[in-house]
Amino acid sequence: MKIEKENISLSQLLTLLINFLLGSAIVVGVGGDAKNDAWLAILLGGLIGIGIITFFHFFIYRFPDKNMFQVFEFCIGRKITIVCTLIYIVYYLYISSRVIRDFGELMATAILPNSPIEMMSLTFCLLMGYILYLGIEVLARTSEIFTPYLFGFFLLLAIFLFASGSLEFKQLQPILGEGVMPVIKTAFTELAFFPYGEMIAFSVIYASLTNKKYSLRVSIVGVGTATLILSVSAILMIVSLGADSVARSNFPLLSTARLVSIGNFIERLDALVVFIIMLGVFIKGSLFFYAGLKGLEYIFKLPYRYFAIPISMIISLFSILVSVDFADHIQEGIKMVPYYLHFPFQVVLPLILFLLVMWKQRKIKSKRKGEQDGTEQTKSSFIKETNKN
Amino acid sequence: MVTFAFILLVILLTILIALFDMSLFEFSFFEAMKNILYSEIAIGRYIALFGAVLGLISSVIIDFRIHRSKKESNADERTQG
Amino acid sequence: MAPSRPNRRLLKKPIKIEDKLRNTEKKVEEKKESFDLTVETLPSEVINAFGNSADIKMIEGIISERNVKILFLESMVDSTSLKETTSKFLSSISPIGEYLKNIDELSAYCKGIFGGASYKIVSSKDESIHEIINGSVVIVVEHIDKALAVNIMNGEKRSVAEPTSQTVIRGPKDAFIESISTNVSLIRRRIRNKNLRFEQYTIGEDTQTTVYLGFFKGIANEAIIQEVRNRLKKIKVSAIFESGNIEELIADKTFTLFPLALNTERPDTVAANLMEGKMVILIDGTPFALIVPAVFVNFFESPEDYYQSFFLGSFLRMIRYLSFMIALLTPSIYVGVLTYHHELLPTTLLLSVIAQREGIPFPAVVEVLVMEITFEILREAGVRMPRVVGQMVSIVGALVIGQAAAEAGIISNIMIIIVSITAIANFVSPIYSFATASRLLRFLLIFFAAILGLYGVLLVLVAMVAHLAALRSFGVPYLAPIAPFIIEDQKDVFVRFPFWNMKKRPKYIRSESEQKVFSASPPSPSSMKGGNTS
Amino acid sequence: MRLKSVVIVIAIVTLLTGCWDHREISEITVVVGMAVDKGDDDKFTLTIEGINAKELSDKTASGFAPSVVFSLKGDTLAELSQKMNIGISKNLIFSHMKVLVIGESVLREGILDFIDFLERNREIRDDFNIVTARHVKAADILKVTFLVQKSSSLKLHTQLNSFVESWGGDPDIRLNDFIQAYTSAGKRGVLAALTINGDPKKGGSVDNMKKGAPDAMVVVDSMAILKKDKLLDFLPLKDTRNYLWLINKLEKTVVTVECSKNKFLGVRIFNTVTKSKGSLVKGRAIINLKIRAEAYLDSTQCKDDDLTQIKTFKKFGKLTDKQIKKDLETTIKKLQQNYEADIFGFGEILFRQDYNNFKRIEKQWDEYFKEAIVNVDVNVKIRRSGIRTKSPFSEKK
Repeated sequence: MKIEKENISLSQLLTLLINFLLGSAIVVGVGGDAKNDAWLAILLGGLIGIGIITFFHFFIYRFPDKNMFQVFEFCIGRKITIVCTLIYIVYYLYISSRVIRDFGELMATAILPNSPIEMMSLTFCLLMGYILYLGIEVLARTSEIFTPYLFGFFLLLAIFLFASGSLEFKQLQPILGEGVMPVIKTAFTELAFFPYGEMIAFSVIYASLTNKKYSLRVSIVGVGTATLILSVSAILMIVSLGADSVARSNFPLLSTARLVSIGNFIERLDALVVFIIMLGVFIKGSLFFYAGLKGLEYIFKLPYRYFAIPISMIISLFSILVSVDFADHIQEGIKMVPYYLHFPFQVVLPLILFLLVMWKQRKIKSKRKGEQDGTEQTKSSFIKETNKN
Repeated sequence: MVTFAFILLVILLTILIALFDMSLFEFSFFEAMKNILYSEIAIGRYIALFGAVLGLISSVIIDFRIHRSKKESNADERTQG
Repeated sequence: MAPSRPNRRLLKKPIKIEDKLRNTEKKVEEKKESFDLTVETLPSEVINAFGNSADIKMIEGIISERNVKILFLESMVDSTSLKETTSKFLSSISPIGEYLKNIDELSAYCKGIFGGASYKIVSSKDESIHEIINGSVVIVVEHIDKALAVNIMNGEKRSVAEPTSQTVIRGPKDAFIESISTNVSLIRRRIRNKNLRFEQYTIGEDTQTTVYLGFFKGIANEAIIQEVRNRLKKIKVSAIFESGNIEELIADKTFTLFPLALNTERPDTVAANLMEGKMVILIDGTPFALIVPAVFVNFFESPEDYYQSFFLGSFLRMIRYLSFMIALLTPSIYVGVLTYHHELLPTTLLLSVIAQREGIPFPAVVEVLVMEITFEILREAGVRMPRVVGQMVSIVGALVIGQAAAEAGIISNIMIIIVSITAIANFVSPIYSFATASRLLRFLLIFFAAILGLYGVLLVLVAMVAHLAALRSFGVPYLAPIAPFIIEDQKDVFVRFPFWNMKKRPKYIRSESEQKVFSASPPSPSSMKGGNTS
Repeated sequence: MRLKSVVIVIAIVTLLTGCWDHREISEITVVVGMAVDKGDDDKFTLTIEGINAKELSDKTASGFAPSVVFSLKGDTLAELSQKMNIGISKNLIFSHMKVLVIGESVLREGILDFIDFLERNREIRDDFNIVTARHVKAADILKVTFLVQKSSSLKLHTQLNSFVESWGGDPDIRLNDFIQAYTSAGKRGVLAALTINGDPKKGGSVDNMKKGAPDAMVVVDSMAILKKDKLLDFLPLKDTRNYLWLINKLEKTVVTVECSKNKFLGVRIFNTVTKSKGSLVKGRAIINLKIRAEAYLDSTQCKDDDLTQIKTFKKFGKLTDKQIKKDLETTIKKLQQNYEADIFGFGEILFRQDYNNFKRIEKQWDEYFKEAIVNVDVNVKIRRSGIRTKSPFSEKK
């Protein structure tokens, strides 16, 4: 079956990256362990994120038209890759379910308390399924359209908070009261995995990128922008609520938005904020979903669109089953997911892949060298060779 | 194929969640499964079930369609050849 | 080099045409043997073919002792020119006698009589029927095996009038009419360039409607032109009457509420779009032309944007986007907020809304639906009603909606505000067909707002945007300059930049020549001074 | 085809299921005020004020009571708030609550655990005033009607906000401030205290709002200071203003300054900022407060001073500085010596600016506060003096 090539432009990649990183990170808030210095931790995390995305480009430059699974195949053959892919699909779908659950919890807590969360997740996943049935291009364009609104609303929120006088910048002090260690610890143990490590899902997106020349630059800008927004929102939360209150909030941004009150007219923005958050969650959930679909496409050699609707129902189902209650959900997110899922899938496997690629390419290179009597191989011809495979 | 993928993924994800529940709640495997299966109550249960059935049905339909289109394209090739 | 080229072309082309003619003539000669086209047989055969229809007429006469029969459809020919033609032909005093031996002589003779009128030699029954249908008189002369068809189709058409559905305050006031040739001339008069081409298609197996595909060679993208050609050729239907028929048959997707082709009755819009690199499809018998490919933002552009100051143009354009959103969202947000999200309203507003809705028997959804549907009925009645009683509708409507219902306590006053602002906002759309999208989607949104509150509204909105993003109009993404985002095209999307700044044609149309403004300097005092002295 | 099926599925899903959060606007009563008193046997008595919207709007009003005040006893506010329909017809929504009145008795005993309900609840948000009732029951505060804004809670909300803006008589405490004060080691909470002038019984009737001089009125009485969640004492209104000034929240006020014996200046402060610095030096907290303000001269009784002269402005400015400094220091002294309650958040200043030192003494901050050296530096700039120069009664011509 012929699998069609889809195109994603650089600007679309940028918006996807930003939405993806904001996604559920802004729902539950990140870097809370660093208390007052969460924003610093996020900035540091952003540096890690830039490192991750640069590491990705190692693969992207070598295998411009291949997604992660195909690179695996290049190294270890199709049979073992299918197993790896299957595990990855489970990972992606599980994370996607968690993202949807995050949002569902937010909705059920803040907006529609009496409606069953199943309803929210079902409608949400149907929409995701519909959009991915239309294709990743459509998702990218949708994200492109909504991103300006996202920015606009964040800006407005900041302005409104400022105007309603709920900001007390002194709450940021003491900066680094406990020293740098909590910041570094938060950045490396928490933020490196969530949200930055989750960019592993982009390993299937880059293959569809039209203009790979500037992709590194654009990616870095994307990660940087998202980091800035996250950091600014962390600052907003701290200076409006206070670090203590942020730590006690399930959804800090929501609590922050509740503070807005200007002249008895512009107030009660929390419902609106939820809907803005929804866009980010939507993109993030869909991207994990898409990564899973791409894996299925690889295994079954069928266009991924066929899987969109059934698998969306799986996500809907498991976003509900994933945890019994909110505490379970949070505990799982803190205790289990980073160690048993994020670490192996974001760090171990990609690193193994990296070593394999190095080894394999060296092997090819030496083979070549043997054939051509030690003539110098230029890098470009070498890449071409690998592409052919 | 789609149906197969659907069922396979449901099973794999259930196992994953069960494993997590086992270590979090210190359940045995069967307790964990029970926990998953009985966590939904009243209307939520029906909606969840509805979603799952919907997914299953749609995957069967899609499979059927793929099958049919394959058959047709095969037939076309034969007539052409 | 340069001057010699066009000459060569001019030379070449006629030759080719003549070749073609010769070829056809050869074919015709072959056919001739089977068909005997004589004064005796042809008229009766033709009349039979028309089933002795009431309007098929025949005039008999004699010139130079030969029988002449003139066949025509009374309904299709112009009576004055018919009289002129026949009288000239029949009462000719010139020495015909020996001359009229064959068709060449006949046509040479006719050249003298009819001067400029277009005539054609026909050599078979079917051909003559075709000519008669298209408003010709067919003249058969004894002893000549071919007939002569002179086109004197009647000029029964209304004169060019002001546009009725797309009016402007400043700008040309002419509009297309039902005659395709007049329409072409209206366009041609605006673009006096040999590169403006029209290709003719006859669509409709039974109606034989003439359809023109117009484009500006060298600006319009060849691939898209070819695509339009192919789609036009593919159409195999019995009847075509209006541009809407064609639109549905050539659109990329019909299961959508959004129009994928721009329809207009303004020649200036057509001309401007042709110069942007788009194509126009003209259909005989309708004053509406189709412009393809059309993208989402085109439906928010009015020709007047370009005739007025660009500040005003930009402002009006933003007003249009705003009113699209208002028309689409107001009722559903009203329902969502009133039934799900009371906390979004400021206290005083909430209290006043509660006070107003006190004692109203219906839930908000029902209220909205009833009012929206009432309004749609009123609107439909207003359009269909005879002009004379049209005033009644507005009076009755205003009374029913405005006063009686509110006073009777069936609906709240705030509801009237919602319905009227929605209605008014809906009328802002410069292209009428686009308003259907917001008109219909509104009901879907109300439905979801009633079920899931604002969350439902947002779900539908995201789905709508995704649907829009998936649409294409002749291969051009429907949301083109916005998503995929094209930064160069933003000069003419939400705002209109001044002309000297819009140097390039929109990229999304993939025009063959992008440059639009050649001298790029903004008008400044010094340049004006220079202009004055020179 | 696929799209169609999706549409159908969505339609089925949505049609088969109900609308859980659907609440028609004509089926709700907006709660604008809440009062918590001590229950007799139970923990609390919750009183709510629900609006009768029809009476608030002039067009539809027909002279009935603008709101309904209803009380219920129980142990958790969560249950009580949903149980109100024992007597009230429509569903209650709490999202538009404007005032929370805490009864004096509750405040004295410190059973403020119901605050958790308010913070946790999604409907209730952080834009209502928290006040306490002095001498009267909290429920009575909600019962007193008023001429202009008929609902007591709406009136109180506006009244308190105006009071903050005009003079600075309300500490303007919101839920978040209250909780922050409770959780912070270096800060004590305060609340505005209201009381009723007149007869609470008469104030509850519709007749009360028909009178130009009502039988009963709710007035801002004083400021309650808390230690953790217990009421310590009430401070007079003047201290409220000083409190606001010290924590840099004062918007506007008028200061009366003695310019010569029994002659006073009215100085309107319209733009003021307080900068605070703190550190721990040799086991003593040193707080430096720098107050800068702009002012109008609103009135002068010292008729001989010529307001066209620079030196007069300078002199008045100096006098004002001194007066304010004296006032503020008195308030600080009072709290240091009588109450040992750091309502000004000096501890928080130390926490932010001298984190490591403060961390050690966090637990004993109250004692350190008592000993703290607070330097207040006031600098008021009188900018202009109204639309006249000299006083009409000036003797110098």
